[in-house]
Amino acid sequence: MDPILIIVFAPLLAAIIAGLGNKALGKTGAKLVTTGGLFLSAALSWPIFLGFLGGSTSEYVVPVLKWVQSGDMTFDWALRVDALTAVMLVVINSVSALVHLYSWGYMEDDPDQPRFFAYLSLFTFAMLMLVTADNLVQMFFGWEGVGLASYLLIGYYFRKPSANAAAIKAFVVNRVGDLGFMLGIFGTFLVFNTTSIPEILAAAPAMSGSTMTFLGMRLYTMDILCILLFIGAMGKSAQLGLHTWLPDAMEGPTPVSALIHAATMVTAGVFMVCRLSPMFETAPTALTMVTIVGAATCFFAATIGTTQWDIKRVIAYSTCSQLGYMFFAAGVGAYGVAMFHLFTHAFFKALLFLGAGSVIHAMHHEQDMRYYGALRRKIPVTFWAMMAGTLAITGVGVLGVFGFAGFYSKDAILEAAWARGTGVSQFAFWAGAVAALLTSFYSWRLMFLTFWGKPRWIESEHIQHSVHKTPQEAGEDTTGGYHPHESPWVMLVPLLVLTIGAVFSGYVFKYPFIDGSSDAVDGAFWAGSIYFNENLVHALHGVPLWVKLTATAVMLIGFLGAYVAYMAKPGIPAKFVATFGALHNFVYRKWYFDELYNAVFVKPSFWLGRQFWKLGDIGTIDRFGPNGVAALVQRGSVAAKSIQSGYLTTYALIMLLGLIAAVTFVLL
Amino acid sequence: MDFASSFALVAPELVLTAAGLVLLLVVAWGGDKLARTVAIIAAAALFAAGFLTIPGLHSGVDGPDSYAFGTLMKIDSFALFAKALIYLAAIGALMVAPAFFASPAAGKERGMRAEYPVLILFASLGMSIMVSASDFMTLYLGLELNSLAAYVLAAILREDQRSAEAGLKYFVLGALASGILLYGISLLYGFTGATDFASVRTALDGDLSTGQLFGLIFVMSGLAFKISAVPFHMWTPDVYEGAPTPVTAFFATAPKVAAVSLTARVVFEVFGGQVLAWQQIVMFAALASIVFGALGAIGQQNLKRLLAYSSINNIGFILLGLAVATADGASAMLVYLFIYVAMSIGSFVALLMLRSPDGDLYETFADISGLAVTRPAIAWALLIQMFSLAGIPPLLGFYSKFVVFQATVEAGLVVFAAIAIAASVIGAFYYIKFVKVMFFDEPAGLVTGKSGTAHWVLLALCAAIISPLGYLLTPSLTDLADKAAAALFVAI
Amino acid sequence: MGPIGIEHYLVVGAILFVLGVLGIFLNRKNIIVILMAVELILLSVNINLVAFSAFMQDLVGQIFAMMVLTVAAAEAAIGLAILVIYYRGRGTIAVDDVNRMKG
Amino acid sequence: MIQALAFYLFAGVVIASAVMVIMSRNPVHSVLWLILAFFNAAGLMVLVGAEFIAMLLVIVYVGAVAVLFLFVVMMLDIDFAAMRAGLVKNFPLGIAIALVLLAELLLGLGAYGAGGLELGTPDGAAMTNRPGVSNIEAIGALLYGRYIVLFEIAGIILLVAMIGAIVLTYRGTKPGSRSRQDVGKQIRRRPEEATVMKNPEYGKGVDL
Amino acid sequence: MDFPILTVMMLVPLIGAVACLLAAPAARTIALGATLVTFGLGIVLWASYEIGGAQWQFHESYELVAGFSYAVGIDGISLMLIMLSVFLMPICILASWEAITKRVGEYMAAFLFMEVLMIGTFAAQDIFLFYIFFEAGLIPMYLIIGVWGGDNRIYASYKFFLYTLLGSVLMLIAMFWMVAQAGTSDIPTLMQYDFPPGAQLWLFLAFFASFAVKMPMWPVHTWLPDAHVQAPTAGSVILAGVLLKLGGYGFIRFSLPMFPEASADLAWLIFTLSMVAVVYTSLVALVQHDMKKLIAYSSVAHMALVTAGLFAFNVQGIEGAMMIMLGHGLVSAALFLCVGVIYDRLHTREIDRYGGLSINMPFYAVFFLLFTMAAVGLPGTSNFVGEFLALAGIYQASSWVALICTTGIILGAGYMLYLYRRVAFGTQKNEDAAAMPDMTPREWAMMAPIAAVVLWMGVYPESFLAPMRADIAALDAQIAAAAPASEAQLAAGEPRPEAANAVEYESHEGEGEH
Repeated sequence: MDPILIIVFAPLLAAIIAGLGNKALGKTGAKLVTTGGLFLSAALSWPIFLGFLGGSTSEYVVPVLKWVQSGDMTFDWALRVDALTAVMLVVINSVSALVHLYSWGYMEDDPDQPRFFAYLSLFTFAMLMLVTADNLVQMFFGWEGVGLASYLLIGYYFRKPSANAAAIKAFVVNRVGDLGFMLGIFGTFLVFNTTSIPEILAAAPAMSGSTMTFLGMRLYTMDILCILLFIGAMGKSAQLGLHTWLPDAMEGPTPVSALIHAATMVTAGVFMVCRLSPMFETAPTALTMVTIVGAATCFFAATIGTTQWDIKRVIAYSTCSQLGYMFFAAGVGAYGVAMFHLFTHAFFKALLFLGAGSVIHAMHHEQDMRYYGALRRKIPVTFWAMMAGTLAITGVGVLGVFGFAGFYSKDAILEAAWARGTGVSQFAFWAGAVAALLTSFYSWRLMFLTFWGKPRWIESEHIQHSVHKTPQEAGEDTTGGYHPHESPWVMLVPLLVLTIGAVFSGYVFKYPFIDGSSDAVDGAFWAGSIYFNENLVHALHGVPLWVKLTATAVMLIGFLGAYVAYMAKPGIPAKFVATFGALHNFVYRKWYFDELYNAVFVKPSFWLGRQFWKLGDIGTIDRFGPNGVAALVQRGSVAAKSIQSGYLTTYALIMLLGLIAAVTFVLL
Repeated sequence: MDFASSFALVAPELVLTAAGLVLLLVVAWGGDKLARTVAIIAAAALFAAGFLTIPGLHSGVDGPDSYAFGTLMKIDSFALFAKALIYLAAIGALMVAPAFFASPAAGKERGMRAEYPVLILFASLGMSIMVSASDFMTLYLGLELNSLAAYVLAAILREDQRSAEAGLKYFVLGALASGILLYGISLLYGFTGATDFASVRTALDGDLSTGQLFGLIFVMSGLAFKISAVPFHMWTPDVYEGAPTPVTAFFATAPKVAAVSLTARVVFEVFGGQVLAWQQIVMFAALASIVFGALGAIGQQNLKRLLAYSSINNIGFILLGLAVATADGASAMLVYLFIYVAMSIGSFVALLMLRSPDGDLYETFADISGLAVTRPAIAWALLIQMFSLAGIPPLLGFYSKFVVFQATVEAGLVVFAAIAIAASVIGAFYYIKFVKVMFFDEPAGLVTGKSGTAHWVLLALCAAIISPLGYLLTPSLTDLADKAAAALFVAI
Repeated sequence: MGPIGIEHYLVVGAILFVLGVLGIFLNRKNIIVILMAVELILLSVNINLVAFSAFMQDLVGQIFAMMVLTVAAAEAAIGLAILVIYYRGRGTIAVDDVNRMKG
Repeated sequence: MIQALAFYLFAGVVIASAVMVIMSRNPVHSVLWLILAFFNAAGLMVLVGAEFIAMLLVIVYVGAVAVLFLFVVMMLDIDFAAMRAGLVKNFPLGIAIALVLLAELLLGLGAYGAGGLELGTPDGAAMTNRPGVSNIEAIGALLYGRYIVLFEIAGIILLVAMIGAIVLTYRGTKPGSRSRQDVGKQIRRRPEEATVMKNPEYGKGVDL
Repeated sequence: MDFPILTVMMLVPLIGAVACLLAAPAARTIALGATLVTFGLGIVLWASYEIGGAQWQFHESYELVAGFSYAVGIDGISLMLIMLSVFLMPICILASWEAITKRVGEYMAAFLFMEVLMIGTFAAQDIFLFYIFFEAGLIPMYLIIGVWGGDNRIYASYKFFLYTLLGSVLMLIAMFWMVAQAGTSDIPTLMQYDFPPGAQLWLFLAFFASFAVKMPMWPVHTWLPDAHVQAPTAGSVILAGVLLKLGGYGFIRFSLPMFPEASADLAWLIFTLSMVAVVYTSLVALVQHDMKKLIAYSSVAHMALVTAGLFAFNVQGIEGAMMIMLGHGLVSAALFLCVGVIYDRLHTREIDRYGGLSINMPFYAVFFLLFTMAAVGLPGTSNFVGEFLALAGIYQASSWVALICTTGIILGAGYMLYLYRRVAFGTQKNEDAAAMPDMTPREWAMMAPIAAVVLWMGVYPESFLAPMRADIAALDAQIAAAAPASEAQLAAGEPRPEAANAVEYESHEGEGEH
């Protein structure tokens, strides 16, 4: 049996066992099965990845089962393994395995653990199906599968109305993207008569000059298709416009955020663009759109991140922003770089989330950073892990010596954007640079608020519940007598493992990912699984020094800003808010996207639904249709009966009328 | 004139006449005590007469061989088909009568009048003559023989005011109608110089003169009264409601068959060359009957009255078959008639079985509420009848509409067929109301009386014919109807 | 006054027929008059038949008229009998009262 | 000329009395007007040479039917004063319709005068004026020959009418009712059963 | 095959029905037995159906009736729909096991009659026989709604009966015309007959009147919510599961092959109605307070995809439509069962009365979730395959239609998840609801088979597609000539010489580490 089968289906099997076994299996059983399955998958994934890294493995496809054959439209269940997949495999399985393990501790007190672990494993399975897809439909299967798992996990605390709302929102907003994805698949099938990814990629260049009609517009075929597919990617990867679900998704348990909403699922869009990169390369307009959307998201999300108080939301917006980086990297043609950032990001963002989870765990499920402070010494391991993550995400490093993971990947993205040399890519570069500044600012803001300063714990209702005191009762003691505890080892071990990734993954893997191999610039690592723009990589390495230093510079500025505002002169944020209330509110309220969508889509939908129902169905169709006809018949019946008066004379008269009518009819 | 062959041809009528006269004597001496016996003998006579129709029916008699008494009567397979049906219906009306007349519904004078079977016999005789008439004089006399007996039958519960009123209305309007008919016949006689169908037809060839046209219209109008087609239907609901239920059952079946057959014979054998002159009028009457019958029935509380409107509605479909003016149409009409008779008898028998323990009859919707719980067998039988009347497959009522509409469409009258079938949906409304009351509503628990074997036998028989099993009959039924219809068109 | 032709008789017949019909549906007083109006209609038919018979020199019309006469007598008998029982039940023969059943 | 005069006289009276039949308030008068109408109609028939039918009309209608009507009118004992109601609700409509019918009939039949209508041509099997055969004889021959069946049927119709009339109106006699005559009983009766001798005291009367 | 299996499949429930009427106390067992036997026969039927064999198999024909013949036989399309019917029937009986307490014998008999008629409709090879079976279903369904329905059952049953009757009578007239024209009432022959294009329009409209009501298409859909709401659970199951499919089956069997030109000419009409239906009814579903009404409206939206798919005039569209019909047949049936399960406990369908059922009824919540997700069209479930194929087919015809119809997947997710959230999630607002026990073994027996088939159909739809493939290919070939041109109008052009992000290679001196 091919290891890929085990890798993909072990989580499914585990999910089924844990899910159906549920109570019968017991907590420990379910946890063991799922975590075991994931570690098995992870263990099997690394050799594959390393095989590609070493050039010893080449791509192959393992057919599983016939799926659909309808006329020319054929797609089967099959597992495709190539370099791109291998990268995703290690990311998914490693992070997932660690998150499983972490959840042992984090979900300790939860009564429904089998369900939780089943969901997690189910998610992993769907994600694996997505990345191993050999055709667009199977990718869509995984795509929707992760959507389902995400829905379930966001709504895991199903008693909470906010969690339920967030779950539905995540699913529905994703569906908007899916609409694009589906139309993209349909269009692709229409054009290429196949849904097989390799076949499409092979045929795409020949179609680059063709045009077709879409919604009455005559456009380049490949632009239409790629834009449609990209809309799908936007939904899943929470890009500007379809991003609103991601922050709300933080309603889910924190390990979920780490796995799904940081490391894996949200990167599916990036993965898809990279997977279809040869196709996107035939569609300049679509790529321009990718670049702009990516850059805009990257900036936009970063701004919001600077104002949020919820620790998980900050990280969520950070994720959103980082995904923007990946997209515009892809948009300018640096797919390898995009994948590299995806790879490193998975480690440090998962680390940050799990760290945040550890903090939350320590703080009795308080998520508001305003009630943290001074946790550095209380939970040192977490602190250091978070520190590593922060260093990684802000891209700390010294050019040519060593840098944390983000240093390599993010810098490469900015360089690629610069090197691409078009107006759009320039825009992306500058947007990315500003976003990097903001990233540094909000990341350090998070660190300072959480780990430095004075404890502000007693303000938190959660803590109040825990210590049974009000702030007044606590008086001077702002800790309220609460003692945060470091998390158990099952939680810390994953943190530490991820820390290693956050620290070293950039340094170790920069050559294969960016240059394609460690020695020569030939894309050997990618082996054709993505479009490898060799010239761009050359250009990327040849950008001016100031470009290379820009990232580091803005990072430092951001750090200083955060230090000044939250350590040196803590009054500044309040003053800033007082001065620029409107601007702050605009950013704090997430640019009013939720309100806008609520007013434009949600409310009108319900309003329209009610109108259609009351005025349409009941008021018009039923009234004039069945009920109207029935009333008409009833009226006719009354008339007919009133003629039937019972009087002989009337009867005779009517008979005569009939006679005369007939006579008149034949005479005329 | 070869009386021997003529008598052979009218053997059924002779049987009826003889039986009628003999029974009259029996009645005169025996009085009402013998009513039941008389009824049984009358039924036997009808059965015998019916039996006598079988050979001719099967061999498909038509053409010159079928004339009796010169050109006065024509006993072809068409006439025989109608006769057989009439006799069967009459037997049905006899079978259910004793129980009815013994019930309190019959008023102060309980018990069946011994004259009832005799009158039924003579009415049947009249109808027999009607359907085999091939001369306007025979037609008129047959019609009147039937009508006079029918007037008396309608009013036979003389203590019952409704019965008397029914008789009165029936009589007055019937007399008016036969006046109209006669006036038409007189005009036809004057402007064609003959009263026998064949000669009149020959004389009518070519363009119709105004007088002939008048004659045609008046004759058709007079006949339309008998078949209660709109707008000559006004008497029907009142008479059906007022007449004793067995008589209503009789009215709804046998005279309808006779009148429709007679009309068919007249339009084809007399006016067969002038189809355009009457087709549209008949078509209009058909559609109007369908619509008015349906509209009138909606909102009725009295079941007999509802069934009266239903019969008007059904006549519409029968006339549709007639209006098609083809042999297929005529055959469809006959098939419809057969099925209609079965449905009507079934419904009325079921109605007659709705009794209280002391024999009182029920006839409003409120009374039969929830019948499916209290008397499931009757309810199911009625359900079958009602859905069949509404023309819902797989019941045989669908087949009757099926053949009629098929003939209509095949004749190219698609628009009329579409209108008619759409109007039939209105009719479905009250048939399903029947079902609704019996099955959906809370049981009223009123109907608890027992019914006689005769009722059960009839009900079961009708239900079986109407049920999908009835389709097994259709090949032979269609065969007979085709032969009968062909007989009408032999002259052409 | 020209020679009397068939049309004269027909006109008389037609007028009688219409009068008979009028008698039926304009009457609300009593039913006996309606029965008489029926007789008028039959009379008009008889005049028609006899006139046709005479002008066509064909006896069939007269035979027919005899039949009509016979039937008319029978009809009158039945009609009056029904009227009598109706009267016994209701104590009135006003046409307008004959509407126990309607709708 | 005389013929025309007679026609117009008869026709005029027929129509006038027909109008009176339906307009007269008293049914007894109506019946009498009806009799007059029949007489004049008979006259019309005589004019065209159908004397037997004319005779029948008088005998059957006047002698039987009209008398029957009279009998019933009398028997029912109706308060005619109470029945003097106004015109029918739909009187104008009724009149209008009747006039339309009349107009159409006259229009249609009047066309005969303009040559628009043609009488039919009988097959000649039943000629009226066969030499040496009277109207009655000719009718008899037809009636008992060719149309014998109709004659029989007419007989049955009359029988049915009879049965009908009896069924409806004859109420029979209840057993023990005094109206029933038992001849045997009457004959068997002896004087001693029927009479008693009494000798009453003066002023006391008899106890019966 | 000599054994008249189709007839036997109809006879078994028929005999069962009569037995139920006569032996009312044992009706439940008899009905279950009869339906299971029929289901067993159905499996035999499927197993012995020769894929790739003759188009019409198991043909039987007897001249019993004047005017038309008793002729039955099936192709792959019929086979699948028959399987759907016989599969759902035992489940219906189980669903009614405890819910129906009055007049059980009659109830079971009505259902068994219904089964006979459904099998007959799908198997009929004579156009009039089809009509008889098609129309006869009104009777038992009318009774089921009217006798065992909810409070407003009278209105609903009348509406159902008269609406559908009016729809179908015009079809009968059209059938007469066709048979008169073609000289045969044999469906396979008629399918090959070329009706004059002028007449096709009218014939099409007449058939459309019937099938559109049955589907039901907007705007003649309003009977469905009423009927569903009032019908007992099993009635809803049959209504949604099978009866709605009659319309789609009719389009496939009659409208498309017999009137291809008219179908093509009027495809715009169908598309328009379907688009309106998807958006309109989905939005209406969103605001419903009654669970059954919500699901009923969602059925209308799903059926709109079927019609749009059918009139896309390509294999994907038609196969997709068939798969939606099968999938929806299962899923909507299952959803109604889900409603029934809790209705039996709390006797209300008001969504607001429930909440937090995941807490006390976890297994129920799982099944409900599965079917909700299937209704949403999640890949891996039955509905996805159908919706995906149908939409793919529609896209080939028109991108506008595809776009509008695809919004259905968004709205569908909206209203279904909103429903699920209000029922299964949240807190337990209602004590009675909170006290409801989880599913009984009987309910497991109802749900589990459907769940299994839903997944089976989603993962390995080949089992279901294979029997229909040849028939749909034949249909597609037949109508291909009339198919309207694709709106996409793909036009080839000179390919671009280089990739979009091609950059000139410039050798930089300072190239090196970063």
